[in-house]
Amino acid sequence: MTAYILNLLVLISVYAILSTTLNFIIGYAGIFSLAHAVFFGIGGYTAALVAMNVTPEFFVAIPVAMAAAAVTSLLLALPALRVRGEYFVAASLGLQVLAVTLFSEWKSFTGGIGGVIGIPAVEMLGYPIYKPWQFLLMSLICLVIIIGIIRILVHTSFGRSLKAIRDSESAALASGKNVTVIKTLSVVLSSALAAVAGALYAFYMSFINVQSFMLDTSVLVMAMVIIGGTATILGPLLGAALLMLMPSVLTYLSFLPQTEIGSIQQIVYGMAMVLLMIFRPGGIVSSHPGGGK
Amino acid sequence: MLFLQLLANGLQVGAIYALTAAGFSLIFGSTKIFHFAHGATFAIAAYLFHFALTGLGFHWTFAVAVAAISAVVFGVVLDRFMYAPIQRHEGSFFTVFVASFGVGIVVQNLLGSVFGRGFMSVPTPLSNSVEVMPGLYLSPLNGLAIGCAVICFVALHYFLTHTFVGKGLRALSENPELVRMFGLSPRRLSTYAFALGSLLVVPGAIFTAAGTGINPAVGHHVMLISLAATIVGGIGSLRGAACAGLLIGVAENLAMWKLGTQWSEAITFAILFFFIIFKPSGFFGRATVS
Amino acid sequence: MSEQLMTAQEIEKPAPGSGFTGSTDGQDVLLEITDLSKNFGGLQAINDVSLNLRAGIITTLVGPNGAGKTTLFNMITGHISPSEGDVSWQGESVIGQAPWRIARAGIARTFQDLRLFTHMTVEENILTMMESGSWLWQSGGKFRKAKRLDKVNQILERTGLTDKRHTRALDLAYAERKFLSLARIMATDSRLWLLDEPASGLDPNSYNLFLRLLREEVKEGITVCIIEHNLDIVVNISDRIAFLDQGKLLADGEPQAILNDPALAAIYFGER
Amino acid sequence: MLRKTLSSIAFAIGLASAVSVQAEDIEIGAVFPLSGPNATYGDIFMSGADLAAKHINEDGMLSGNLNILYEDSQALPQQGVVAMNKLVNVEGVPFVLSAFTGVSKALSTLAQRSQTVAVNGGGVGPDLAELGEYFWNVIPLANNEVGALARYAVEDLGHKRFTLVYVDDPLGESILNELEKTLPTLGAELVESHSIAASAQQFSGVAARVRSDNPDVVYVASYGSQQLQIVKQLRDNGVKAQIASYSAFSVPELQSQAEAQGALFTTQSIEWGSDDPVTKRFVDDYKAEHNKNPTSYIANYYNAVRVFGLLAQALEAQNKEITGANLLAQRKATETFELVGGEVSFQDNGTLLAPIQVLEVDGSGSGKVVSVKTAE
Repeated sequence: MTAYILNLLVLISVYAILSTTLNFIIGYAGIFSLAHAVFFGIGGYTAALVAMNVTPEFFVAIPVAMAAAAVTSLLLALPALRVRGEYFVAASLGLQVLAVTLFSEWKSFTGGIGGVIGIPAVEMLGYPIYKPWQFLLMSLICLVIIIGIIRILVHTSFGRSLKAIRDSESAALASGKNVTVIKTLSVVLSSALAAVAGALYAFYMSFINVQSFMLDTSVLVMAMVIIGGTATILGPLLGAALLMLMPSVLTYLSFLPQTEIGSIQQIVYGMAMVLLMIFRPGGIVSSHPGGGK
Repeated sequence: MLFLQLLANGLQVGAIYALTAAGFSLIFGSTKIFHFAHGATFAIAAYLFHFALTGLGFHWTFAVAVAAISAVVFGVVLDRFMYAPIQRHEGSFFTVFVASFGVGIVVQNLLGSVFGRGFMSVPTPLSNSVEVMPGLYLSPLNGLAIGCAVICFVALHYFLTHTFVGKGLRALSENPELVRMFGLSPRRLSTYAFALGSLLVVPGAIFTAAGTGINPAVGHHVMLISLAATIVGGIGSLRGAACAGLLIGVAENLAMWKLGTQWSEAITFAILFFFIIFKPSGFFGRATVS
Repeated sequence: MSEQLMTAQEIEKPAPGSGFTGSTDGQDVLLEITDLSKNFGGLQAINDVSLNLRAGIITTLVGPNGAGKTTLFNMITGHISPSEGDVSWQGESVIGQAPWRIARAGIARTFQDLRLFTHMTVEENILTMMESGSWLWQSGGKFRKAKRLDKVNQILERTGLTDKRHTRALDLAYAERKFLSLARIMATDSRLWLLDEPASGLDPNSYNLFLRLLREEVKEGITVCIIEHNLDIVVNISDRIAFLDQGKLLADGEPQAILNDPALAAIYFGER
Repeated sequence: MLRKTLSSIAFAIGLASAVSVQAEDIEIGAVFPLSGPNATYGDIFMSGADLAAKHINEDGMLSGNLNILYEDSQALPQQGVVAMNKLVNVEGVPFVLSAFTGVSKALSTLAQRSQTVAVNGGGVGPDLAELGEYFWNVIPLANNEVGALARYAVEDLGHKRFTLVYVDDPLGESILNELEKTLPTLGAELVESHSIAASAQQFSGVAARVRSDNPDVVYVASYGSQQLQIVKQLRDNGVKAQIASYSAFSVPELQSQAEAQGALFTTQSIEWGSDDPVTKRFVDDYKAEHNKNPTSYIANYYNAVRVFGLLAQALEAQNKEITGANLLAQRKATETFELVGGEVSFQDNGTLLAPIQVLEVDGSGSGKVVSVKTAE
């Protein structure tokens, strides 16, 4: 049982990293990306590649994964600088679909749909980490550090600039904000931190394939942010925990037909999205109930 | 010859995309509601058509009516009971989008639970191709789909330019205040927009059910394509959406000349991505950056 | 030619009673607009406008709706690039520069629809205006930070928003929002303020506070250009008036001269 | 103890526990797609496994009641690993039924680490043979199937030109490799191969290209609902060539599809009419229960559970604990197993060797056997 709970907790913390980093651009910068799974994937594949060919050292694999995601994220920054709202959502959607095709086709890097098998256990300064509780500790520390970084950022001048751009881009421009640099920086940062989640995921599962990095994942993470509450620190964490626990809890409801669990789970979160948007657009953890954006 | 065949296939697929995209574009253009659940409307129409025809054994005309009514009712209900309350309190683009997306997820899974998750298609001799010239095979469905799309567009054009409601809808996209001054309620026009926009998915849904077949995720795919077409064509421009839908259908198929099918979706979205970066206003759209 | 004429006029009749600067600072040209035109797909929004904004005085842009006043602002601040002509700020052209660069060079503006940072508190709204660095931190360390906070307090005090410090801009009353909009540009160190209908809809008390603030700032050496419809306000505050109609600058001169011109009045009140 | 904690937690949050079982129950797990687009396979696999458990319990082969715990993989690797984790760490089962190549590969690492036997009876990707000694296959893998079909099509039917339409995944690739290798040795050729995305729905373009290849045989390597669309659209678009495929075709939707009639496919050869008591009982009871003929998938998962029953029975007789390690040792010690389809033995790599039969889709629900090819 403990191992099962540890397993769930590891997955929750990985997804919490994703939702926290996505919230950084959705909630604070107003960049509604549906391509977060792309950077999750790039982080995972890069870490796997480094671990299998160079070294499974945490302090090598994770920075390389972050760098790879940061560089690729410029592709997302490009439309983010040009357009907003529905145009950007569509552009990020485009990027996500393109990335899935590339992940499936670039077999030397990703193994295609077959994926990458046998990713070695991660080592921290030469000490291998494979026991579930060690791994949980490591991912929790990563999560805490990332939350810390984001918490600090949103309370500094950079965070204020982001929020200013989110609320009114033209006014931010008129007040001397270099919108280009600020937006690019936020996208790069968010993507690089999402890559940490990807690397942890790859090490934990020791197997990754494209199915973990598709549009569904982007939507799931977006749902975590929205349901939990945008522009809050706690919201995305709560959202990640709720949505990751839901399938497990549902399997214990013996009166539900097993074959419908997957559908019921999706219906529940679809309904949650609808009802929240009607009655509480700020999400469950909303700093200002009733007030959306 | 392969080229011609692919072009013919592309035109049929493109006609269906064009109609669906036009529906989305009409709704989005006039009400500014990002109706992502438009794909769900498509799936519902397709499934109910299939069910009425093969499950209940209706005559095809009744099955078409069932599909049309269900699509319109679904669209209007969403407008009245979901979008209207959201818009009442400061409904931003994203709030609407998320709710709409949620509906899409719910519908997809409900359809899966009720009708099964497998692939279904309406058995019809119309989908059988005949060789019209060496190497070029066309099915009656090819012609019907294209013809039906043309008729729909002519009718739509007439409606928008010659009827009171149609003119109101066009005015709504330009200036909601003006509409109010002319004594039309934007709320009521919004209902018309949803009814009409939803109706436009019906031909596509029926041809898909009879041709390539449907599964619960079909709406999702169609929605992605119509979204791409709407933006490539220019938001708010029906003409643009239609042209772009056609373009995407053709591009998707012509791509198969040299590449595997796994690239077809990527090609659509590559077109979209580049349009957004280099010409966000699309073919015919007004410049509406930021 | 006409420019010289007007300058001469002003020296002859210094400071009409209506304006409140009363200084001769108005001779230095801070911002020079030359032959500016803007074409929106066949629609001539601005047609060959030349206008100078002189240092230390209040210039008011008047004219009927759609005259191109806001478009002119947008071109000065770089939000819109002109089809033709030039805008030079302290002798250097700003055409083609990014809006944020122009802002940092010392031109601040408000918007007709305010465009506050709605989900940020009043304090954050003001503070963020002082932080022009784009990176993750601001230069200057603790000392500068303390100075910034001092300045925020001062501005809050002067605009009467001290009590609302931690209120979101969204939750403010109408007049408070207008003052926040003003507070935001007070926080910048700009020399030129472009105000788009800053006083419209203000109650008498708020209006007086607004006038007092404006007077104080102009005394401190701020140059102001205002778009205003209310003729009372126009008369009350203007040192100079520029009259725009259908994208053209019809007149540019002293308030009395402009307001007494029957032809302009006819246009203004729509009796053409 | 574990179960107690579990139940109390489940009850504590107001939920009924799904696992209210007696202490003497013997449990094994299964990770099947129970929802999602491939759920139809899950239902088929379950019917086979459940029948085997029923037989084992009726016979009292084991000291306790055999119970199968099903978990949903949605045919996705991540869900598969989560489900496997639950089975291994919460339920502590020694033996897990697995399906689908991607899922099987994903959970094989966990199987190896936790010394839990994972048995595949559905996925046929050839690399499934190399997933460690705790991963077994009770199904002949695709390389055997492709060879058998190619030999039948070339030697018995005289076809020469093959075109392949394959899903771009490990299974599809292995079929491509196998065809490229096999056809030239038989004097036939693979004219062209068309890869498709796993999510693709429209194949009219592919059909046009296939037509212009002018093949004698179109080999379709897909699965689930997609293969139905491929077959329909190939036929709709004027492809008249012989359609051929592998065991994925043995699903009822395809067997009853009008366009698929006459298509060839392969499965593990099971002589349904055999007098062998195991086979006879399986076929009779399955027909009685479901009112239709069983397919090889059903037999495979029946066999998988039966293998467990036989091994566990032997272990209990020796007073050994039923653990993954002991099951593995016992399998290595056992020469042959009496399963549905006759006596079979495992290869050293844990994969079953069996003859392959070529069938023709004839609308009967299970296909008509046209040829049986021995394993090579």
